[in-house]
Amino acid sequence: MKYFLNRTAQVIPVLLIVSFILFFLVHISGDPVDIMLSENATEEDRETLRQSLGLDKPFIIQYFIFLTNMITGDFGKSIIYGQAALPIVLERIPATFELMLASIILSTAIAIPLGVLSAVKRNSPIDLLISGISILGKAMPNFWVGLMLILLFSVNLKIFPVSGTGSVFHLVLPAITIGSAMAAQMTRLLRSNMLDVLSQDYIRTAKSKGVKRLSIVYIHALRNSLLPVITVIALQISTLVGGALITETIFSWPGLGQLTIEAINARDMAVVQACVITIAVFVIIVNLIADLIYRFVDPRIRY
Amino acid sequence: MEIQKETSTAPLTEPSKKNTTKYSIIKWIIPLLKSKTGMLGISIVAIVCFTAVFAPLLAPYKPEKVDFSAISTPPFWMDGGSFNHILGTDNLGRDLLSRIIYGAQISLLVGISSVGVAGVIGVIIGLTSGYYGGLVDTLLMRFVDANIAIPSILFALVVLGFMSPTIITLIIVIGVSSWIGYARVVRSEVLSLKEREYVKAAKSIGVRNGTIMRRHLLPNVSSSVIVIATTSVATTIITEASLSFLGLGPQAVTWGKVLSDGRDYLSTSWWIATFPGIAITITVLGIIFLGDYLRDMLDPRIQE
Amino acid sequence: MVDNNEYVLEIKGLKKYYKVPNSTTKAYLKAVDGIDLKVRTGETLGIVGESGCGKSTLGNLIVKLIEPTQGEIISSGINLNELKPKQLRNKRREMQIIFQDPYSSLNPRMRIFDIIAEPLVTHKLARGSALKERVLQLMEVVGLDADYLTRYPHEFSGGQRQRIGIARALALNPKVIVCDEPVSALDVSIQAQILNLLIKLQKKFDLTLIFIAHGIQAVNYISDRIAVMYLGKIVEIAGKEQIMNHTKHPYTELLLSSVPISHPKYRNEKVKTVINRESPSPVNLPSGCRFHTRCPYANEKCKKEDPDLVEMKDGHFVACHYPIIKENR
Amino acid sequence: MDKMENLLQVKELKTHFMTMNGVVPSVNGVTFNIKKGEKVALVGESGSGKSVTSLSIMGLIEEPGKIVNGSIIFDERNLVDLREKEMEKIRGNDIAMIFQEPLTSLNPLFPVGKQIRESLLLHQKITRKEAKQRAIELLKKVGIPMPEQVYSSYPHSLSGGMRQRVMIAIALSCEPKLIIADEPTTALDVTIQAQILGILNELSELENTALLIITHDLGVVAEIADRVMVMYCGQIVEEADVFSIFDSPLHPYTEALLKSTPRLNGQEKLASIEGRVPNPLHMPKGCTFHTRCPYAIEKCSSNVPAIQEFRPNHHVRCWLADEEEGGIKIG
Repeated sequence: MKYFLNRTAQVIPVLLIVSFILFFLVHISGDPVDIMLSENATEEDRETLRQSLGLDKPFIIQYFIFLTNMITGDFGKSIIYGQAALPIVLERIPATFELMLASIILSTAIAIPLGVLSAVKRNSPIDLLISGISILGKAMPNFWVGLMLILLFSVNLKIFPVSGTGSVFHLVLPAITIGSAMAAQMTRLLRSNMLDVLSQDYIRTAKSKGVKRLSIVYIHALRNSLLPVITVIALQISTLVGGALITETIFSWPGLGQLTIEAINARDMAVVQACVITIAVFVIIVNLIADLIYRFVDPRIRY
Repeated sequence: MEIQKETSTAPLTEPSKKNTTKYSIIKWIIPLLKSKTGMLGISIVAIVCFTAVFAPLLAPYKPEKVDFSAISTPPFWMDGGSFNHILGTDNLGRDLLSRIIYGAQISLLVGISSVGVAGVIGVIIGLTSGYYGGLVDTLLMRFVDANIAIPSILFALVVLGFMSPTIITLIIVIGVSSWIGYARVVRSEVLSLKEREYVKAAKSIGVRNGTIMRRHLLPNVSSSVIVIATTSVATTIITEASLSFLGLGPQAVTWGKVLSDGRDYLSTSWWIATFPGIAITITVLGIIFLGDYLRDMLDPRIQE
Repeated sequence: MVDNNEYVLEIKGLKKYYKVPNSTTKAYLKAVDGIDLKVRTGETLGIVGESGCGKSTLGNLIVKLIEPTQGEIISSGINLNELKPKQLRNKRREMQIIFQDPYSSLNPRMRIFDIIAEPLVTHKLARGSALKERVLQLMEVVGLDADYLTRYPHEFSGGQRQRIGIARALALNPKVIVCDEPVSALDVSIQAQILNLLIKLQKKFDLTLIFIAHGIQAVNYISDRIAVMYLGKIVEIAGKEQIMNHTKHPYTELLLSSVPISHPKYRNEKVKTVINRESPSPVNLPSGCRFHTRCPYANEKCKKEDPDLVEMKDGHFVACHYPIIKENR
Repeated sequence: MDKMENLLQVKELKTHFMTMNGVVPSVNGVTFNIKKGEKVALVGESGSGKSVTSLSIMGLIEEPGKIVNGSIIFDERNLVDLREKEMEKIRGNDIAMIFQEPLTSLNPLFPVGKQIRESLLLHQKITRKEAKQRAIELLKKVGIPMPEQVYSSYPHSLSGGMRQRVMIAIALSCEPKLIIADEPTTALDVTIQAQILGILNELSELENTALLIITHDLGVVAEIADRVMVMYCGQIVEEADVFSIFDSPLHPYTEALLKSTPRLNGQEKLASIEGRVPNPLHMPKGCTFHTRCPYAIEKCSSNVPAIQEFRPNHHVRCWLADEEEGGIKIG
C-alpha cells in the first residue's frame, strides 16, 4: 500500500513534464489568435482576444495559468463542437478502451501458445514458421494491415463491415489491425524468454527431480517467462495507443484516436490538449496497474 | 573458493599467431555467409539503398508525371494492364513503380537522418546521466516516463499538425521524439559497465572522467547503439509512412503518401495501396534481419 | 608515536554506509562500520572475512574508488580527504588495485599494449619507444610473452588475464597494491602461480600488499599480518603466527575450524565448532557485539556492549569481551 | 569386495559436444563403479569434464552434447538406453542431484515447500497433506529452524546456507540410492560450507545413501570421501582410496594438485602447475598432461597411457608408473 502511494506520487512529475511539453509545443506552434479569428479581423480585435486569453503575460505565467486550468479540467472550448473540450474527449474513452482490450486479449491469446510452441520446438520447421510470421507481423505497417484487411474481408469477401461500430463484427478488423504487431512482438519475446528460462539452473533441478517435460514447460517455465512480458505489454501500451490513432481513423471507429486526428486537422487546440493529457493519464494508469501486477506475481520484489 | 562453471569457462584457444585485424575481418564475413537471414537482410537493404540513390536512372517515369490517358491502369498481368506501367497507375495516371522507386529516397533519407539525430542526442545524454547520476539522471528518468506516456506518433502528429511539415521538420520531430530510447539503453548499460572492474581500474589509475567515458564506456555501448539504430531505421520508416498516410507528411512522394492516395480507391484500384505497403514491409523486413544479425554478431556474450 | 616511515597507510574511523534502495524507512547497509588500521611499509597485510563482511568495500575505499561516509585515510602523512582532484590523481600513482574477476577487469575493446600502457600515458610518464619498452618490461616481469602485445583480452585464459591486470597495476611503480580476491576466480593450479608471482613481485619492488580474500589458507600463505573482519569491523588483527596459533577471537576460531582439513587423517582429530547459525544481515546489525548471535561463549554483556579493538599483547588486537586465553591450540 | 555390491557402473563413457568449432570431448572414456552407501569424490579443475560426467549419469545432457559411447549401469539397467519416460522415474527417486548455486537452482516463483513436495508427489503415492508433512520433516532433518515457516517462504528470502539445505532436503525426499552433489559448497562461505558438508556426510551415512561428490577442492575430499577419482581433460587419471591419494599419489597431476593447494599448517613454497589446461578442440597427442608434466618422457608425447591397477585398488593412467618401479618418487 505504501508502495502504491509512492508509485502514484511519481506520476505527478511525469504529468508536469507532459503538460509542459504540450504547452511548449502549442506555444511555439504559432499564434492561436490567427486560427481563432478570421483573416480580416482588426489588430484591435486581436489584442483584445490576446488579453482575454492571457497571451500578453510572460511565458511561465501563461504556463501556470494553463496548468491550473488543466487541473480543474478546463481545457477551453472546442472550435469544432463549440462546447467544453474535456467532456467531448471523455465521451470517447469507452470505445477506445473496448478496442484496446479486444486487441490485448487477441494478441495474448495468439502469442502465448505460439511463443511456447516456438521455444519448445526450437529450430524445427514449426519454429521457423512461427518466427517468420512474427517477424512479418512486426514489419508490416499497422495502417497498411488495416487497409489490406478491409480489402480482403470487407471489399472482396464481404464478411466484416468496412467501418463504424455497433456489433462484435465491427470490432474484429480493427482489433486484428492493432493486435497483430503486438502479438508478433509478444511471440518473439516469449520465445526468447522461454529459451532463456529453459536453460536456467532451476529447470535443471526440476528435471533432476524427475518432473515430466510438459510439466516443466507449463508449470516451471511459463510463469517465469511471462513475467518480463507483463512489463513489455505495459511499455507497449503507448505504441498500442499510437496504433489506435491511425486504426480508428481507417475504420471510422469513434474513439479517442479518431477525435485526436480530427482535432489536429482542424487545429482545435482545446481538444488536442485534452486528448493528449487524457491519453497520457490512460497510459500512466495502465503502467501503474502492470507494475502492481508484476509486484504481486514476483515474490522477489514483494516484501 | 573459486566459482566454477565448467561449460562456460572452457579453456580458450592459444592466441593464434595470425594478424588480429585480418583475423577479425574473416571472423565477420564467414558467419555472414553462413547466416541466411543476415545475407537476405543485407541484400534487401543494399537493393533499397541502390534504388534510392539511382532512382532517376531506374524509374521509367517522373513520379509526378500525370497521364490522363492511363488513369487507374492495373498491373501488367491483369486485364487492361500493360508493360508501360508494370505495377499500374494511380487515379491521376501516375506510374506506381516510379512513385515507389522515388519514395525510397525520402523514406531512407528520413529514416537514416532522424536516427542520426536521435542517436547523437540519446548517446550523449545517456552516457552522462548513467556515468554521473545525480540531477541529470533524475531528470532523464522523468523524461523517460513522460516519453512512455505520450506515444511518439502522437507527439509527432501534434508538432507537425501545428507546423508546416517539411522533410527537415519531419526529421527533427522524429529524431527528437525517439532519442529517449537510446538514452535509456545507453544509461542502463553504462550503469552496469561502470561497475566493471576495468572501469574501476581506470579510475584507480587516475584516468579522467571524460577519457573513461570515451575510451572505456563508449566503445562498449557502441554495439547496442548500432543494433537499436538499425531497428529504429525500420520503425522510423513506418512512422514516416504513418504520418504521410494521415496527411501530415512532407509535400513529397513518399511511400506513405502513395499508399494513402490509394486508400479511397481500395474497392476499385486495390494495387495503389497494396504495392507501397509491400515495399515498406520488405524494406523493414530486410532491416530487421540485418539488425538481428548485427545483434548476434555484436553480442558481447558471444564475443567473449 | 606515528613514524611516517613505519606506516605507509593509516586508516582512522573509516565508515561506509549504503542507503538500502526501495526502503521507505531509512535503513542503511553498514558495509564498513568503523575501521582503524595501520599498514606497515613493505608488509603483506591479509584481510580475511566471509561474504558481506565489507572487506572488498574496504579495499575500494583505500584506493579511493568510493568515498567514505566518515573517517580518514592517511597515506604517507597525507590525508586523502583533503586532496584536490588534481592532487588526488597524482596520489593515485602510489596506490593500485588488482581485482577478482579477470574477465571483467580488462576492457574487451583494448589491446594488451594499450591496457598496460594506459597508466603511463595517463600520467604522461613515457611515450613512443620508451613506452613500448616499459610495457614489454612489465610484461616480462609478470611472465607474459612479448608476442601478446597486440592481442585482445578475450584471447587469454583467466591466469594470463590476471597477470595483465598485475602488470597494469605495477606500471606506475606504486607503493601499495590492494589485491581484492585476486585468486578466487582461478583454478587451483593457477592460484598457486599467481600467489607465487605476487610474493616475488612484493620482494622485488618492495611493495606493500593488502591481500583481501575469503579463503584463509591463501591469506595465511601470503601474509605477514592478518586482519579478520566480521560485519564491517575488524575483530582481530595480529601477526600470522599469533592468529594461527594463539587465536583470541571466537570468530577467528570458528573460521579456522571451518577450513576443510588438509588430509583425511585429521578427520577424527578435528575439533568441530560447527555453529548452526548464519551471519546476520549488515542492514540489521545485532546489538552489542555483532558476533554474539553466533558466539558459543556469549553472555549478557556481549548482547549489550560493543567491544573495542584493544591490544592484548604486542601487536595482537582483539575486539572481544572474553578473548580466548589458551596457549597452544 | 563383491561385484554384486556395485550400485553404479560407468563404462567407457564418452560425452561429446558438437560445437560450431568442432567436437569437444568433454568426457572421453570414463570408467568407474560406485558401491552401495559409498562416498566417492570426483576431483578436477574447470573443464576437466567432472560436471558433464554427473549430468550424463542423470541423463541431462542437452544439445549439442551427446553420449556417444559407453554404458551407465544402475541397478542392473543401462541408463543410456532408457527412454525419457523411464529416466524420469529414476531421477529424483533413485538418483538425486544437488547443484552448486542454490539460489539459481531453486525456482524463484515457488515457495520452497512446494518444490520439496513436488518430487514426493511425483514418485510416491501420497496425498498432498502427507507430502507437506513429509516436507516439513525433511526441512527439520537438514537442520532448518522453524520448518513450518520456511515451508512457505520463497527462495530469495533465505540465506545461501538455508537454500542449500533446502536443496539437500529435495534430494533426500524420496530416499534415493545415490546422491550426486556437484560442487555443493563452492558458492558458500567457509563457516557455512563446514555445516553443509557435515549434514551431507551425516545424512548419507544415516540413510546409507551412496554419494558422488564432485569438487575441485581437495579439502572437501579430505573431509568426506572414501574413495577419490581425479579427472583431467575428460579422463580419470588416478583412482584410489582417499588415504592413498593423499599419502602416495601416483599421477604427477594429482601430486601437483596436492602441492599447489595452500594449507593452514605452515607450508614452504606452493608448487604451481605451469602452463594451463589444453584446448579441448586441440588435445595434445599422447598423455593429455604431458605438456605440463615435469616428469614427462618421450613416450608421453606420442602414446596414450591406459589406466591400470598399479597397486591393489589404486589405478593410475601414467607411463612413468608403468615403467619405473614404485612409480614416481614423491618428494
